[in-house]
Amino acid sequence: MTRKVAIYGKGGIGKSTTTQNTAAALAYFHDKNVFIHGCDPKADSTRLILGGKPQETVMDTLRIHGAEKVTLDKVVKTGFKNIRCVESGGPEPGVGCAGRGVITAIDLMEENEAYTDDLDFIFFDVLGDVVCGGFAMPIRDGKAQEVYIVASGEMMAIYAANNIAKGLVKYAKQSGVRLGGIICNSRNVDGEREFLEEFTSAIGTKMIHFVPRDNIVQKAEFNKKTVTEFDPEQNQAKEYKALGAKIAANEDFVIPTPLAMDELEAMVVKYGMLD
Amino acid sequence: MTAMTKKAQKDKSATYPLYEKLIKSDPLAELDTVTKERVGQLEWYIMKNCLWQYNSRGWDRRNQNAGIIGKTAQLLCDEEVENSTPLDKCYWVDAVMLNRAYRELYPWISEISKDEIKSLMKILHARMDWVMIDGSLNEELVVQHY
Amino acid sequence: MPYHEFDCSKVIPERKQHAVIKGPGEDLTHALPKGYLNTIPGSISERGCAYCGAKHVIGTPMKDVIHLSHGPVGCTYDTWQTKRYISDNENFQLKYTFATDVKEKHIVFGAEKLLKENILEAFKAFPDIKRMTIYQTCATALIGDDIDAIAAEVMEELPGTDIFVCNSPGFAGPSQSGGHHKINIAWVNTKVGTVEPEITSDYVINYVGEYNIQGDQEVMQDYFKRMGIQILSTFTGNGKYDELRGMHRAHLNVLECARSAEYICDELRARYGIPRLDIDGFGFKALGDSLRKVGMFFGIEDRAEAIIAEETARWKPELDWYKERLAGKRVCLWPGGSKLWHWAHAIQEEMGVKVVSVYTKFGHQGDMEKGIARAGEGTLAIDDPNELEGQEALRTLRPDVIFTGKRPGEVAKKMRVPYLNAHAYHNGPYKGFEGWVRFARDIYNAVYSPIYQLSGLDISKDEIATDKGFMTRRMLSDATLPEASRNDPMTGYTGKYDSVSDLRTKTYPVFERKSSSAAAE
Amino acid sequence: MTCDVKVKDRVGTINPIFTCQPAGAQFASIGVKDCIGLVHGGQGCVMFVRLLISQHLKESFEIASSSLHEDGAVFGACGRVEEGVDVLLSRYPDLKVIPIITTCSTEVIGDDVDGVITKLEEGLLAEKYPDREVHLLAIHTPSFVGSMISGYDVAVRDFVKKFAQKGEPNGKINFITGWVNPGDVKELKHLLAEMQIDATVLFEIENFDSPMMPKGDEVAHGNTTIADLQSTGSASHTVALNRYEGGKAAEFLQKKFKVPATIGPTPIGIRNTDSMLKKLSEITGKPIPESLVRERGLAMDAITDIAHMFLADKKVAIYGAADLVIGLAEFCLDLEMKPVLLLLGDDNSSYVNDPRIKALQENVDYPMEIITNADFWDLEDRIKNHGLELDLILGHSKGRFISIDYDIPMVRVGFPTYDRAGLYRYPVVGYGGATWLAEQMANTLFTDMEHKKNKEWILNVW
Repeated sequence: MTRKVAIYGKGGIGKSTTTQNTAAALAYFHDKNVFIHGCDPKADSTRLILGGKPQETVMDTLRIHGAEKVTLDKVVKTGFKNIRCVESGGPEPGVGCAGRGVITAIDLMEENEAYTDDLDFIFFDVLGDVVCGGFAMPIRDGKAQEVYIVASGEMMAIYAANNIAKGLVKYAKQSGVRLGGIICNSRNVDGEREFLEEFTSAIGTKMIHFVPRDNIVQKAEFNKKTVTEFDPEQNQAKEYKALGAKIAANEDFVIPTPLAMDELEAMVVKYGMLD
Repeated sequence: MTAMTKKAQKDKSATYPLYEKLIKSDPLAELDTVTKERVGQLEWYIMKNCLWQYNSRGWDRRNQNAGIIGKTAQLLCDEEVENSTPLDKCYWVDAVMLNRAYRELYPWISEISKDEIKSLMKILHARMDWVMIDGSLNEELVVQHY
Repeated sequence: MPYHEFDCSKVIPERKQHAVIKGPGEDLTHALPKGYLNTIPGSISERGCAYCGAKHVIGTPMKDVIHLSHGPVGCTYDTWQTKRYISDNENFQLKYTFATDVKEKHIVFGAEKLLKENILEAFKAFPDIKRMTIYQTCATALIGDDIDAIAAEVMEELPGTDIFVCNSPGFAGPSQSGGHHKINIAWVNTKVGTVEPEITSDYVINYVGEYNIQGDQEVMQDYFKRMGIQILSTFTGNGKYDELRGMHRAHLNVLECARSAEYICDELRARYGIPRLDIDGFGFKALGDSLRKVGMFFGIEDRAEAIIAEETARWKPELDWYKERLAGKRVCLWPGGSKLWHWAHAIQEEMGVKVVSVYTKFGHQGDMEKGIARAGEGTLAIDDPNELEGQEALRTLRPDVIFTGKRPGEVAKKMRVPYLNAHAYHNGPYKGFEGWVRFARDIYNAVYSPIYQLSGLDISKDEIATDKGFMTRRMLSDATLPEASRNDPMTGYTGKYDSVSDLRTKTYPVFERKSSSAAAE
Repeated sequence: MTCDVKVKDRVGTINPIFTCQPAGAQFASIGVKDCIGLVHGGQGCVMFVRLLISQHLKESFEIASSSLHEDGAVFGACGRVEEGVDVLLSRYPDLKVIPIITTCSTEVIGDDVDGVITKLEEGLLAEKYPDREVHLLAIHTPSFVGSMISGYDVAVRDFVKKFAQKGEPNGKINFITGWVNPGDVKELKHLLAEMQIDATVLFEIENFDSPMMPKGDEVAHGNTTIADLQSTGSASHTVALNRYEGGKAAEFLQKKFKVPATIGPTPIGIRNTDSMLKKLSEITGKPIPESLVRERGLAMDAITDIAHMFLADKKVAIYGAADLVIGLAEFCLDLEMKPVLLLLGDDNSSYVNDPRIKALQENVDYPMEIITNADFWDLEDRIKNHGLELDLILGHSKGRFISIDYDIPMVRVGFPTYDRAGLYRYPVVGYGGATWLAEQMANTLFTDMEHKKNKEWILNVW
């Protein structure tokens, strides 16, 4: 049975990196069959898996050839460890409607039956915050059932995580989507682990894994690879292996209880991160 | 051709004044039946046949009522009426129509004194302000833009 | 407050405040329904959207213009060829409509490039047309295309062209009225004052709020021309784009349909000091008074009187013929906006019918004020009646005829109530002296149609008169009239089927001009 | 090859031939009994479509709007769907089916209609209407995709998808008519009856030609019931007459319930009606009865009077729905006429691969143009600026001014035909339809000959 996972998080927090490294680890260490659907108009959710191979996005194909020309062989590329990748794509900033692009791309993938039953994991890597209906698409009916939020000890990352939790609550009832936990992508700020542990338990979930900061990630990225592919013996690869294992084994999925602004601010103050 | 390229007068729609509530209750309420009767007739004609009292904002209705009913009163009393500006002229035009109709429909007007006419018209003015503005249920009268 | 609660609307209590029955001795401070509020979802209202209000109702009657809607094709198609605003230039505005045909890819990536190509294509297809209006729709409003920027760009590239942009997406407001409002303000903000018109008379007016339904504008224009008055522009029926850019030079705004049209008049009053005079083209008295007022304003009342005398002599007898035969007939009035008050009193006074209800589809409280004031006691007034309320009212009021739109007309038909098209007319125009008789004729023909008599007969149980091969309207309408009336040689309306086209080739008297300085005041 | 298939070479639309998807879904929805569609979008999307359909049928019917206003467009308008469903249920006691039909605005803001339906089923319906049979379904018809034709196709499929169940084989066939008139449904049901075939007809809109009764209590409505829709899953076969108006539903039933599907032919003209009957006979094993042989004979007799004498070589332009246009063109060829221009009014890219179009390309021996994604300017521009000469136009009322301004006779056919009386009552399908069409075309040409004094004396003897 396929697990459909949506990864949310503040822009620039390292969603795509985390998603791809986790996916690679799941495929390499745990022998899982994985599919990544990038839902960010920037279309940078799959380059590490594809070794930088350019990928024609779903929306570009639709724009140039028309919807009925969008076929799997055109838009789905296979990379490291047979991880299948698709990018929704979308407009330049400031024009059109990126949210609509996400909706359309996922509809088209479903029409084309891209999400086959033999998959163990489908990851939806979704742009930053839930800004409009379109970006909630991956957590709607029949789409992702579990969500992981990538965060760090930085104030804005926590605000974003809290907002995403709010968006999730809205859909939890109708679509059955649940929060699987928060992934801490460490920024090496003081009290980060404690802060996240308090925050996660406050919103009724857990920090599923603390991914320490390690320059090897950037180095691998420079080589257009995930850490696992670049050098599986690296500690960081083990971290992602562990994260993958935890996600695979994860069983407590919750409807989060996002914090009110004042509660959140109190917590921020407590950890002295008001600068 | 220069006219073609001339830009439109781009000032945004003006903001218009709110208005004071002047009339606190129906001015007809306490009056004797004859006066009621007569003001009622004058009002009836306006409400059935005129449009000037319906301008869409309260402050505007206030001006219309004052302008037209005021000038009508002057005409009914055979006084000189100021109509030099285009706006005055519009009030005057409606006043003339009203004056004619009143004299034709309500013979009693020619039988009462000028002072009586003046006070009747004052009550009519208050009544129109009440019905159209101060006692009105129209919630758009206070909107300040168009 | 004499609210009227419909059985069918008990479950949506907020509707209760939208219907009133004016009781004895009550005035507007007692009886006025709420109006122009958000529609209740699923109530099956008759309201349209702000896009159609701007593009379809107000914008499109402009006759020398390419009307382009920026959005999917449906908005354009659906509103195309559903109105009867004609023009004296072969009805270009009725025949041609333009859609940018926005598709999925444009929604996602933006449709500005598409819009520009469209504008160029349209001007290319119609090289003689140099003017264009562009209307935003829901879809392009949501993706935030900058239509004004594209329009400006094209005007740079194609000298001699001029483009007006109206940003009034379908969701902008509770009803089409939102769009009426937006386009009025947009026009005065962006176009008025950009052309200096030629003044050819001492007496210059803008004729505002007249949309030339079946020729209304041309009928009124005939009277003004006969008075030697120059109509600088008509907003917007049979109107020219550039004439409307010169509105700021008129001496007087003559205002017919007061609602959104009122806004542009009041802005013209505030910005250019042009006063507004509200007139009324429906009904002999109202029309006569209107012409007198305009004449009086310019000091040429005698010219008005001459027309009134001539027209009244020609048409009044025919109107009275109908009045005698329509006496007491019960009428439901369900127009869109202005006809509500233009008709409410006049048809009772001059046609003898009884108005039993006044509805407004998209009007504001200010519109309903006039309708209620002008209608009699006990009249049911409904703001935005929905499907079930309309039917319930028909069942309880049992009118002889209803004036409404085409589709509600079909509902009435099944309930055996004849309908007249209140928006587009049956056989109009209805404005002007002759038009008013045409209106009475249409009511008479509807009410006394032998077919409606027959449709009530249940042949399975009712008495069937086997001695009759036919009935005429006259046999039905005169049955209870006195001998003299029954033998009246007159047979009602004697005008032509087309009462408008001849006006277009008519010649008018030339009046001596005073010095132009005197004219302005 | 003398027959080209082209796509309109302009990006924009000058006088559209089609409207958008929600209109198609709305037309489908009125065919279902105890059903009121709730269109999720601006009010115009309903008001004008109701007007359009009622102009065509000269009838009224209910379709509701969620009345999207400014706030909803920004903050999401699912709440208005919830309220709308409640208001409808509370005021229409017989209402059972509410399709929620999306539009461009609500698809752009991304309202989660499917999610709202789940929410309503677990909330409102369970709590407020526990003892009432209510079915909600989402029909996604963004206006910026396809056209009213694809909208109809999608809606038919979604109705079937919502209700179809696998039960005991009921021995019936599903008979999907496509976007037709009450008169067509009547004719088709007559043919089925003559063949003694028990069929579920989608949709039963015959009743939209409804009487005005002395009591004044008649209401026109569709007659396809929930049971009919449920039974489609247990049918022995599905026949979808129109490839682009019902084909999706047939394919769905084949895929999901293994109900074999036959798509086409659009039974316009003698030949297409023959092959429809043949296929029905093969599917059901029922013979084609003598009565239909005679009925066909009547048509042959009538058409023989006019075809080679009057209709032969007349140049025709046809526009509208692909299935209709192709069917009419095929019939015109049998009548010795020359369809020279076919305008298919949407951007469906699969038209070019339609075997019927391929057949035209391979066999016509005179210049023929087929334009897809066409608008009326494709027709008018050819007449006005490129010397296209026509004897006749076949199409719906929105093209009326081309016929009027260029003085080309026109037979109204398709949807909508509001500028002629009662056309919804007459079939264009079957033998009856073939006769009616041929005679309409002939009489229209006769009137034109007389109006133009063009050999009008020829009819002195006939």
